Amino acid sequence: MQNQTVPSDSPLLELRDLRTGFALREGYVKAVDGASFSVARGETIGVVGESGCGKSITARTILRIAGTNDSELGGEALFRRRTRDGRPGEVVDLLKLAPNGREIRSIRGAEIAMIFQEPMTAFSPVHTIGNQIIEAIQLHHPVSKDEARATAIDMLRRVEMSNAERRIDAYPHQLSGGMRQRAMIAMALVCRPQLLLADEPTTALDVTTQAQILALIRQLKAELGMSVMMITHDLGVVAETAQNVAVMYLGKVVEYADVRALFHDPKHPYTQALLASIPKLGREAGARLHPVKGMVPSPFNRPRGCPFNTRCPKAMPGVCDVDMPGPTTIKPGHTVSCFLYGAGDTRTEAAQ
Amino acid sequence: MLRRILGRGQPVAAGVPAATAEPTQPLETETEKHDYAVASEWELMWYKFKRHRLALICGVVVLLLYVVAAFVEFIAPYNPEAQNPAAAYQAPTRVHFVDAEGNFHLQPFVYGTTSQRNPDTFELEFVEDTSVIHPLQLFVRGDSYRMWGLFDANLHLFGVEDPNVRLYLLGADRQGRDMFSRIVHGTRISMSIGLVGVVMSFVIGIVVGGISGYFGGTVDLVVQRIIEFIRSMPTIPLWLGLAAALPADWSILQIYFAITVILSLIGWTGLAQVVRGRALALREEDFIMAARLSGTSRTRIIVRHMVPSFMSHIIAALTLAVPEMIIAETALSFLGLGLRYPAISWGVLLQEAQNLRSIALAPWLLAPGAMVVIAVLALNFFGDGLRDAADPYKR
Amino acid sequence: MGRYIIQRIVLTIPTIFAISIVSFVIIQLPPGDFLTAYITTLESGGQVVDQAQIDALRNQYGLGEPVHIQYLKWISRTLVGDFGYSFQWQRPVSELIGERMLMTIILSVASLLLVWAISLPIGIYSAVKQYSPGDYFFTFISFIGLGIPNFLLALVLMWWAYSYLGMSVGGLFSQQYADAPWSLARVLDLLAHLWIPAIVLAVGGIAGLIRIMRANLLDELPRLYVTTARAKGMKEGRLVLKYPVRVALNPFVSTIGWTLPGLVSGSIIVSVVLNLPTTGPMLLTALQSQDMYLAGAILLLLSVLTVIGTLISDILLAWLDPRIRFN
Amino acid sequence: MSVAEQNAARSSDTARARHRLLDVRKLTKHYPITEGLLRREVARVRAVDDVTFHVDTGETLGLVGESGCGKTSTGRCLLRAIDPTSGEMVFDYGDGRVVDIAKLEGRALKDLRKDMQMVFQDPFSSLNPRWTLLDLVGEPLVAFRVAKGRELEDRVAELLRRVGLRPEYLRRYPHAFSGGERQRISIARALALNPRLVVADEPVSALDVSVRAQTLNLLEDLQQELGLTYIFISHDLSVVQHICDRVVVMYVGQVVEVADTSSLFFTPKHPYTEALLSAVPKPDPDLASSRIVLKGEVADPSNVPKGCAFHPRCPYAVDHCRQVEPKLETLGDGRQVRCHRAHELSLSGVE
Repeated sequence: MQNQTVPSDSPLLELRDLRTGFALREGYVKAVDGASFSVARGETIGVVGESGCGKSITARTILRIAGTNDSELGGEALFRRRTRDGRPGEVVDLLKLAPNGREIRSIRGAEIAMIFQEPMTAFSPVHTIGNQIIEAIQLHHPVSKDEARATAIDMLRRVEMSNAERRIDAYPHQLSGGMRQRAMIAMALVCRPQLLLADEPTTALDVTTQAQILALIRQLKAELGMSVMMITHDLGVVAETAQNVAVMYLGKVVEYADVRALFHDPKHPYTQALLASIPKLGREAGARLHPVKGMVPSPFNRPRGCPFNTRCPKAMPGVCDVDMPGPTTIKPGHTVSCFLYGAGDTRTEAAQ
Repeated sequence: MLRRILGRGQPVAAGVPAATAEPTQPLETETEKHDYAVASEWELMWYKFKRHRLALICGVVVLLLYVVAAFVEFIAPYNPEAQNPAAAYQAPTRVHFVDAEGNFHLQPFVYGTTSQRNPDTFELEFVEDTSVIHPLQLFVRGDSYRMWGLFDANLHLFGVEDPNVRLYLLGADRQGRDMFSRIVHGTRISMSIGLVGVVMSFVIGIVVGGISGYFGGTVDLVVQRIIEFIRSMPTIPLWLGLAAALPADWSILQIYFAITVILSLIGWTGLAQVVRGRALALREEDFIMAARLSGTSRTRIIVRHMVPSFMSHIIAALTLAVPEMIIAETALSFLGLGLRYPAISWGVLLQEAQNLRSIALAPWLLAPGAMVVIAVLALNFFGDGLRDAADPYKR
Repeated sequence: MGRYIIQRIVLTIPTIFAISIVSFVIIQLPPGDFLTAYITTLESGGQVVDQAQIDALRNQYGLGEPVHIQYLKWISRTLVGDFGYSFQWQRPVSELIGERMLMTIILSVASLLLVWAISLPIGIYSAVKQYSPGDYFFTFISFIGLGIPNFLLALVLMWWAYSYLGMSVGGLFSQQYADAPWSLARVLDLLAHLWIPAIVLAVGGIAGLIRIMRANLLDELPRLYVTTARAKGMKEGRLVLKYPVRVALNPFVSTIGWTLPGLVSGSIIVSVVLNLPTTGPMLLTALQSQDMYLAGAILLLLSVLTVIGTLISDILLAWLDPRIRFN
Repeated sequence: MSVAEQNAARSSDTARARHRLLDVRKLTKHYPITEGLLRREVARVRAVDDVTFHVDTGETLGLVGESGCGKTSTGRCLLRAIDPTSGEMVFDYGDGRVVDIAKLEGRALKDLRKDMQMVFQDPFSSLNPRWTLLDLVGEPLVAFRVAKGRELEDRVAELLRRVGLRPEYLRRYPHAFSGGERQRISIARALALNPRLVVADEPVSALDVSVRAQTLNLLEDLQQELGLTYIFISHDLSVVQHICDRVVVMYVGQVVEVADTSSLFFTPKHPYTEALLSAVPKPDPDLASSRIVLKGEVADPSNVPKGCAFHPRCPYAVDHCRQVEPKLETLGDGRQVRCHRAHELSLSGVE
């Protein structure tokens, strides 16, 4: 276990060149291949990308629940723990903790919690939601069952679940999708974590329910003073919730910027292409969309050089398809990994 | 799980990336991709099945068993009914490569046997006569038989030239009949009864399952109740009850078919459920609706869409149903309520092993049981492999 | 829940009715009515047949009347516990099968418990430690177990015990207790003998259920709710037992629907081989000598008991699974 | 005027004058909920309830709403993939033949397939994995005996080229293609018989963002080239605004508002439309999210609230709304809305 002393104004979580790989029968997958960004206290960071870009695995790697024990991890994930009396404590590298050891378990749920896309399958179908929430409390606090139950009901009320006293004894299949997601949020937040990893929390929901859930997350974030990592493929959700955004493509963070800069002045050709390809409500109707050409390459067959070079309209032959660009800082808080803005700390494919 | 996380919309089958739509895209491994891209369902299943080494081996064993069943007269060295009182309960003949003088022979050989009664126990004891070597030979003339009822022959796959020397590879029974020849002959009935029974169950199953799935509603509900009812009954007593009612004067062939009918009367339920389950799942598939909306006729949808879609599953289910039938026939015959002498099946042969004293005296009487186990295991592993390969498109 | 139980119980009534029809059909199957067979048996034994008795019997069983009347007469007597008369044993059937039926139930239930006690933990182990040497070992063993018919196993076991241990493993009682009245000593004697046939009978079921538990659990382990529980900070062992095992238990419990008929079925033939005082050997001899009332009664009772066993398991399942309970 | 409109107008100049292609009147689809062996009906799901709208040639009509609103059932009724409980669907072949789709049987129903086709949401389950592209795309051509052998291959190759796939892919199986490509195959099949109307049921929802735009552009191009009419079913309002000329908004089986796209998006008349528009997350951090967050959940179609189905969630509901079910009214400018207070409310649309 490696503990370092870092100034107290340091971020809550800092990812440094995070890498996660899996050996599957079909081949080796670099699911996350160099993700570096940090999450400040009280901030919402958006992580966007298309399916297979590694955004979910990034979150799961932070909690150390990505895949099985045979996944290969690299880089650092420095997390500032909370002391017993709620003040900032020591910094641990989450990746160096034993996979299911005592320390990571004391962080999971208590300091970093996670909610998922499918609230139906995220709850055990044969236990009441109350049972599952109470368990979450008792795992981290030495309270009696009755106390835990009272806390759980209180939390259900806070996620605006009507009839919380009765619904606490409901089974997941007895609730609607929106209610299940509320229960999920209640379970995740019941121990007042410092960081909430929200993995596509509204993708499976209807628009009006999505609006309710996003408003709820925003409100609870303010109340509990936590940070949120909002993982989504929906640029609209990011624009409305996040202060800073990391754009991922094939396991790499290609651009990191504050939300205004990202939407108004995107630098990476992928970010630009992504923004040009979505229809925007209220935009002059009829304007033609500009799609990114081609498909996301298979994770088993990553292109050489910059992962985006095969689809990039500005790709420079002999450069982009040879070397991997490193992150280049354009201005404070805005980094981009693209040769158009410099090479960054270039690493060649061969060197890996 | 990983696959689910990694790619929501992307097939990551067999390690080959999806082809690209844009003609401008470089296709580096074009040939390799091409093979996979144009591989039909059966080819994909074969790729998948091949990886299952044990299932492959067991498939070969099953094939061998059926080849044996087809050519029993030729493969068995003797007529299974040929009695030899002098050889009652004779132990398996030992096949030697090294003779009494310690010389090595490339061709395996056996010694003649003489029997004498032990003066103390009054049991027959067999002693090898090491003076003469009788080599084992291929394609030996011996007992004559009528092959498939078509022509007479007397050629056997292997044996000993000297008609006075009997080869008992798996020993002899009470009447001195060659167990090996009898087991080989038993293969025909035991292996085929499984096949015929499964075909019969399949016909019942596909008709009933099809009706159930096609009409749905109340018909389906009633059929489901019937299936549940049959499945909730203990089968062996039921089989026994039905088999006991077969007239004693029926011929082997009549009994044979009666037994298969009895076995399939109960065995069809599993297959009907497979058929129904697949039919219901298929009904939900968009491509069936797409075919309908394309103007494709109902018959063509059934023949070209539905049937091919569950063919592979049905074949796997059928394979897995064969061993159940084999066990059932063996059990019935073993209890004396199935096939009877003079029919020869593994179950009939095992009747000889009912008596503890005979087994103690001649453990080789259990050999037909070993064949049952081999056949059942081989079919189980083979069927398991088929089932795993049955859906190459599973995501 | 109460409604479900009532519904489930009501649903078994047609099943039991159907069973009674099947049993009746089997009684009727042998050619000629059984009285003729009975008379032949008596005469061949040199006994004088009393015509008055024959007529009384003929009337009692409704022979010569339409089939449905015969059925009604038979079923109404059966319902009050009169299963007819065994001509082979010259005693009423109900007197004959009581204890043997009990032995069948004891044997089947003991095997069922054994099946569960062994296959559950092994199945869990195999799934959690997938592809470990232990998993391969149990997978291999369970495949072998599935492939060996239990009567063959019984035969081999008997031969092995006889030839190498010099003991006989047949029977459920030692000689001195075979016909003794029930006592503690007799129960202990029964338990001492029960385990061998119970194991023989259970092997197939154990093998099958290990496969099922393993497959079910492997289905459940990658589910999102397991990840959720892990993300809460639960210990791995407790997590596996509380969530995926609990969910995988439901299809496992529902296998009782065919495990039980299978065990009852198997007990017949294993009992014949091991010469156990259950209904098995009695059913076989009854069928061989066409003592059809005895055979029919055994068939009927075995099936009804199986259906009741399945009913109990279904109710247990509903109690376990809220998705059934509330729908 | 939207691109789609321009295209449609252009094609209608050359081909056929714009006219009423399909008229749906009081379309209803109820599913009984039965219980027990006797299948006693205990309730009914009002999947589609008294739906009325029309489609003109060359236009793209959007059908929007949340899950369970009946948009997919409506689409399937139109194609007779499912049989409606009641109602009329009058289809004009443009050659003098006018038919009620609801009453078609046998031969006549099969004939309809030539002019009406469907594109499915799930690019995986809508293509039989055992068939090659030739079989799949050629299926309608074979079913109607339009082409076979060499000619079939040529026609299918042409169709593949048209949707942006290489004609050499003829012998390949769907498993070799990604979701976006499969959706192109699906579109090629729908176009094989040169239909007049294509019902596209969430054709881009299962696709990744970047691929989604490719597919939308393709649909637009095809409409322009072939003078197609689309019924575009979607829950995604930004996609609907982009591609549709007119929009039908549905809530719990009923049409609540019909209007041309820009009127609907900029000046909605039904409170549900307003809430829906406000709920869509906009990909622009500067648009302050002054959003209407609706209370409660979408009503259960098997237990529709009395009065206006939307009243339990409606911020403007008055007593009258709780008592009396509103009718779909036509306003002065040809827009239709199902709301008692449509005249008095001033609702806000997108900026």
